[in-house]
Amino acid sequence: MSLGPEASISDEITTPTDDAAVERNAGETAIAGRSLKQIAWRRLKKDRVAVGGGIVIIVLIVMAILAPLLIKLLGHPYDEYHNDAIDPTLGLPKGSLGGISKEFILGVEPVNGRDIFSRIVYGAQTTLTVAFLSAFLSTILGVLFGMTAGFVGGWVDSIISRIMDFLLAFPQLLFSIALVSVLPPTSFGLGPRWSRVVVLVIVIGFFGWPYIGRIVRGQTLSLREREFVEASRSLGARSPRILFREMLPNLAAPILVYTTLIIPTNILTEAALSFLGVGIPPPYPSWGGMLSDAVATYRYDAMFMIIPGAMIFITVLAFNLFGDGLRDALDPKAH
Amino acid sequence: MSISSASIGASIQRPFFEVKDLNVRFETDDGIVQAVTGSTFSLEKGKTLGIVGESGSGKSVTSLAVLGLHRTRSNAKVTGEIWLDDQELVTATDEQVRKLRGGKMAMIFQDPLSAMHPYFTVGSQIVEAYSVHHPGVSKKVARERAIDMLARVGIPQPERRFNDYAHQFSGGMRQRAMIAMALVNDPALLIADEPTTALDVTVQAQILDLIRDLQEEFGSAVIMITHDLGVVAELADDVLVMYGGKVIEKGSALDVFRTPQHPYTWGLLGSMPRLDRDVRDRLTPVKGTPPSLINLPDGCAFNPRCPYAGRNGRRSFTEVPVLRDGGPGTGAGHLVACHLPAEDRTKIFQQEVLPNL
Amino acid sequence: MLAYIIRRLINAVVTLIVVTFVTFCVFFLVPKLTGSDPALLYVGKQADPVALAGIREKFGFNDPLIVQYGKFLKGIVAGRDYVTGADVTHCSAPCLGYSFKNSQEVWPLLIHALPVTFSLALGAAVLWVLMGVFFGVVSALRRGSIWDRSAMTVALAGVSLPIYFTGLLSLSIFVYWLGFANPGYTPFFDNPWQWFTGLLLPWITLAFLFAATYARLTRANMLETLGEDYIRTARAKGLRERTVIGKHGLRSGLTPLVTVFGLDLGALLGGAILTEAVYNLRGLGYFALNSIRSSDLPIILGVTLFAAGFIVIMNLIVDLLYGVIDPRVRLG
Amino acid sequence: MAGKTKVMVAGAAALTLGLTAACGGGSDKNSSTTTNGGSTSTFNASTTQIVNPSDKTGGTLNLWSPQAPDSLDPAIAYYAWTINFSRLYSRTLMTYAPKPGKDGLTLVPDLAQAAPTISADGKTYTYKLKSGVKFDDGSVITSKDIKYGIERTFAQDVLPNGPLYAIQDLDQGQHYPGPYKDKDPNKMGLKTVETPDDSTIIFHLAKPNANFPYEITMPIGAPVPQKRDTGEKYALAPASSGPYKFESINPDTGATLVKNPNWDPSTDSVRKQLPDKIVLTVTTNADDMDARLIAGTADLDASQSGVSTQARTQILTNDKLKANAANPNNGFIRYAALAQTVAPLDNVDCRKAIIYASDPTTLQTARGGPIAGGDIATNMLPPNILGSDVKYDPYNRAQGKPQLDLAKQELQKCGHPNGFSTTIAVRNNKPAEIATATALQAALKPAGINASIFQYDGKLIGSIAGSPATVKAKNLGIIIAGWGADFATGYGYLAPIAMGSFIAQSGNFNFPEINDPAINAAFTKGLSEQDPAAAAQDYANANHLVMEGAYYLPFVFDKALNYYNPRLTNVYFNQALAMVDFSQLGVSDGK
Repeated sequence: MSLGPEASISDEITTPTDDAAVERNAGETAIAGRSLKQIAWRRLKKDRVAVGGGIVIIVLIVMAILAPLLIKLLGHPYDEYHNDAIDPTLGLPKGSLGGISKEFILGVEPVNGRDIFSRIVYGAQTTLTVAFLSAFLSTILGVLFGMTAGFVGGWVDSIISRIMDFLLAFPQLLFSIALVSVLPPTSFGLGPRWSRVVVLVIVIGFFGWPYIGRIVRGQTLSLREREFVEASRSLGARSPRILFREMLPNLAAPILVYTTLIIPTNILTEAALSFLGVGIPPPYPSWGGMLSDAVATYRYDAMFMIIPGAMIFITVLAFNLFGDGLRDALDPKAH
Repeated sequence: MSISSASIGASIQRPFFEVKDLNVRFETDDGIVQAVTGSTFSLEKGKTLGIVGESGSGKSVTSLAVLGLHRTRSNAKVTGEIWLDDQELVTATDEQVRKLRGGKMAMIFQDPLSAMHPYFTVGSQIVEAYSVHHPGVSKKVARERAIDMLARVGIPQPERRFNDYAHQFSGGMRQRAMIAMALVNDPALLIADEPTTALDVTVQAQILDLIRDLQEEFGSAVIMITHDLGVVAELADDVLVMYGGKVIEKGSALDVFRTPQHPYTWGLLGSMPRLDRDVRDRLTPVKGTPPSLINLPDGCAFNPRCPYAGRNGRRSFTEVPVLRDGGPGTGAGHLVACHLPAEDRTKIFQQEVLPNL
Repeated sequence: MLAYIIRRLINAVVTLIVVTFVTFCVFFLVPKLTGSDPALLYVGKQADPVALAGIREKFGFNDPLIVQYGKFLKGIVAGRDYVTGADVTHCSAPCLGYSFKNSQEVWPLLIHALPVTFSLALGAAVLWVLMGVFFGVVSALRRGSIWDRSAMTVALAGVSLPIYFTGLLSLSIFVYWLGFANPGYTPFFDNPWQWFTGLLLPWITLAFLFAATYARLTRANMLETLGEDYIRTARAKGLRERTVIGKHGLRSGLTPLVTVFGLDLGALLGGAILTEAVYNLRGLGYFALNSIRSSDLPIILGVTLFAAGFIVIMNLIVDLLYGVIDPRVRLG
Repeated sequence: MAGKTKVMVAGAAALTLGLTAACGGGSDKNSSTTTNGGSTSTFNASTTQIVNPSDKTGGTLNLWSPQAPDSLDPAIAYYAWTINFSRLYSRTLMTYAPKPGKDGLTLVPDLAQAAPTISADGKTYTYKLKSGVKFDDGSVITSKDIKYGIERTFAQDVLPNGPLYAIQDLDQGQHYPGPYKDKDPNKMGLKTVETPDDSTIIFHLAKPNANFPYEITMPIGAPVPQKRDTGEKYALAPASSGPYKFESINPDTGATLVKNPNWDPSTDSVRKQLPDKIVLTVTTNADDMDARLIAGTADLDASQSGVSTQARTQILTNDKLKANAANPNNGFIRYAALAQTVAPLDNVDCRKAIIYASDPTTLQTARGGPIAGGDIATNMLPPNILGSDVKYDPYNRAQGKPQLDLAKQELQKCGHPNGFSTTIAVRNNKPAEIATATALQAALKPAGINASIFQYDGKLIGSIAGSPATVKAKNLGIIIAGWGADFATGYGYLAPIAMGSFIAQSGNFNFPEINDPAINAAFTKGLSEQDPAAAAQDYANANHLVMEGAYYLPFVFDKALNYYNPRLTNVYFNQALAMVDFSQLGVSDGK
């Protein structure tokens, strides 16, 4: 699970290299092809909890995309100070519940009076971008290396497997913090916000690939011995063709599941890095960064801690629910 | 004929083992699985019943129902009657059934590698089976008994093999150990669920011989579940053919093999390799796939695969055939569930099926 | 068996060497690439040229990377002397470097931080294994029941909660609202009761997160195990349900947990960075974070090596243990 | 070369020479009082009087700090609070009088029998030592121990980061490498310091320097016995000449001091030896420390850096607690330097636009608000410095609002009517500085000035913000910083950050690179004045020129809200140390 911040290294999703469920799953896919997709879709639709998760995810994505519009309608620019909303002596928001009012629907930040609602909305942008892109990167790397290792075998397999073992033995969170903290604040010709997003995507994505890689390797190994692969090989198909035309479609289901399940971990990691002060730089908002700021005031302004914390929780939960549902739907053995 | 089905001869004395109108269904998220419907049969001590069918035909579910192994599944529903030596098992308490399991009735499972616990030695698993039904027996006695059983099923150096794990045994040895475990309490009813499927042919023969020898020695009633008619032909006194959760043909082994009545049985016979057949002849497997137990075809469950389904107009597609006497030309107690008229069946079998067998 | 262990140990050492080398490269190269000078980190703001030259000489910053790395490795094995003129600073083996920020050898510094992280990790581990296994097993046995559903809902919430959030919440509730003492570390031998009470909140918070994962994992494993043929066999033998679950089920349902537990514990022993940060516990993770913030390279390297070491060692232990608990696994 | 001043990491070391009574917290009138042992404390009482005067001995003084000492080695100790702390175990030739108010700024003899004899040319300082003063091991303190202590500061390769005053004043081209590389067998090779006998020490300066006595009143002037010197490890076991000696030291977690039996009160008119034990606990948990202070299980925040946000709220909303708190001015100004080497800030009007566009109130709030942050700064001389005038407000900042129209006018004048882009450089380890940077960024936006924030490792300030080449290359137009003088003269405070001769290629603190002949002349004139009042006029003049040049945007005259345990006795704010004087403290309950 990537550098899952102080979470168990192996949730259910990391064990299944030798998990019969996945093997059978892949087998089913191989046989049933399209029909499994339909079955899975039907099952997913019936799984109310997963659908709920999916809806929350869609709402969050829409929220992130429409951020500028939402802010215009319901908030204030995310970096605009509102000194009048702050008690100057204590630096705390005026009014109860962290200054929640018609004007500021989620209240204001202590000290500077910035609109929490707009910071949450813009925070969703960074959080989701980092989570999706890093999951995507992990998947690409994981599939590429995992399939190569499983398909080619031999010394290529041993080297890739060794690298994966090595990366899994690496103190990743520690290393990421250290690495991100020494990197220059702007790079890739982007502003401070998006260049840090790119850095986070690379770091989180890079440390996440061995988890997908191991699964894909295991799947590829077992698929390689299957008849249809043997068949196309005997028909003279070349390796790349076998890999991408024959095997990849059969790996699609597990890859989809694990990519979905790696996203919540990435969200937690991004938030953890921001919490530890190496995430998105101010004044750009991030949920972890807001939580980190809240450390200074949470006894007297609990809302400033609860709102970003709850957002992280809800988002991660939604992805977990959806991911679990997806796995159950694609895994006939679960029933 | 040893068939003493309850439908014939209303004897007051129950057969040693009897199943009446057994229904097993499972509720799953995808729908209700009607695994066994109205299954009825009986068996006497010392006799062997073969249950034949493809996977998913309900034969294994039936045997598990006998052992009460569906009880732990909250989504399983078992109705009907199961009588073992004048004790009814469906309504019996969990504890009553548990005491019978492994004792009076025992089971040999299909794949001994997965059916034996990987983390315990083979010996300890046999000891466990013995001790649970012989409380108060010392470990030493239990161990001797286990080693004795291992020896009797033909495992060389049983003392040493006692401490081995299942994965350290060869396939045949493992199945022997499995049999030793099933027989350790001298069961009166032994259910063997595809005991030879996972084994190669020579070992298959050895295992079957072993079961036959042991049956003679212990005088047990044996239910032999298999999809392999050859095994049945070799061992069984009576045969039960199941399809889609229902018994579709039932009779003495001799009758069923000589004058099979159901098109499905014909198919099974056709797919059976025979030594006396010319190797150049092609086997004719039953076309199509077994039906979904969630969504059985209307009418005769076999109709999608039955080449003769159209001969009765729409009847095969609308009406479920009942199990009844096979009609003229069949032995007593030879029952079949088929809409084809008896004469047609005889004719088709004689003219179309037999020559190809 | 012995050959296996030796081979694994060699492997472990190789892994650790690679870990240090990568870390070493990154932290020596990145400052070069970004145009700053590691020596500056030691002399601080004054940037006195004499001091800079002295520091460079002392640390060997003028040497090529590979020479510097060689000296570092040698220091671990044989100790190391930092020399400027007549002034010699000896750093005895195993020398992980010398933190000039507070004039201390890194190794004893880390060893000093170990009990905190150990107390935190082991205490939490006991809790989370007990809780996770209990809830997981019960949920598996009562699959679909209210109990199962609520336990799994809580567990899913648990894995979705960031620890720095639960940590702050627990502090505001228990410390500031209910008035319990602020968590902190007291050495066990100084005062066992204070040790216990001071770590209770961090334990619970950390354990909650892991227990959630373990409950899910245990439940999944148990469900898979209970569906296995050999469980059916056990029942068919007439074993009591208690024996079936308690002996046959748990034995194979919990065995895979050993791997996960080993890895989790290994990772945690290298520093529970977030938990230590939230509760201000001065363990390895806190140390790491602090040294990263003050760019104290010898300590960063040291902690990375320690952390990797724990993961590698726990991996080895898990594999050896597997050879004992799973008869199918043959070491060699 | 003149005294090098520092940007403090933790607090201020504002050593005030002047006569101004810097009386903090004047704006906070309140009547909250608390009673303890018959005496009463009110908010800020400790800044003007000694609270709970008592000679009661015994008990343990529990000092806590959220930050480890930079070093307990007198050659290195440079944090304001470690300098204060070092007075517990290190004596110097002279030291500050233990008195509240301006009296605390005067130097009184400590190891010396009397004030030094100064030669007519002002270049030679001769001190006579008291006799019979001993180290904790019973050996007598001689003038050679003091010379050795000063020599140690020359060994920058072994003992970096300490004050460099001794090198600047006494090296005089000798390139003395420090005692560790000293060829002299007695390690007494520094030529400019003479020790003709064990009780006499003579310093020869190259030019007159009225600051010199203050410089060696920092711990660099403390005696170090050569036989106990262990180089950089000396910090782990420094010798004691004061009333307390170390029982144990862990640089990261704290230290325990016990009474030094070889300290003779008859030789020390400054310090007290009231508690039996002094425990310094370094915590990582500032919240916990504040909770302990309020609960009374900790006595004082030794770092005196101010309570955390949460405790501030708790104290300010509770009159009882507030009575045991104080927020005196600590001699710091927090500001943004506007680098005139970075276009378009080379144009004075563009710099003025930034000053006008900034929002004094958000900057003040970012620093912590009026009580814990400080008063809105109006110019670049802090109130405790002679020549300062808080009323001098050329940019009308005290009213607290941004002046966008004026900013727009200035932009027009500088040829960027629609604004421009620049970069704000800020240290990444200073949350309050980051907060001010974002506040400034937000305030500049409406004027069309787009500032991006560049965070850098605070430890590298000398090579980033302090390197004119880097400033130019990275376009660091606005540099957030804070400044507190080691000596609170106008020269000591302002010259290092506004005089041309202070511009250095690295470690520069004259961030705007001000090299204005008029300003330089004002400083030179001030340094030569014998009359402090006349000098003050020169510095006021320099201040005016600096402000007119719009090189600095001052944020606040810094304050820190600190709390002390009511059981403490003899609590007072020493203006020279810029914090509560630890050497006088006792505990009233004897625990």
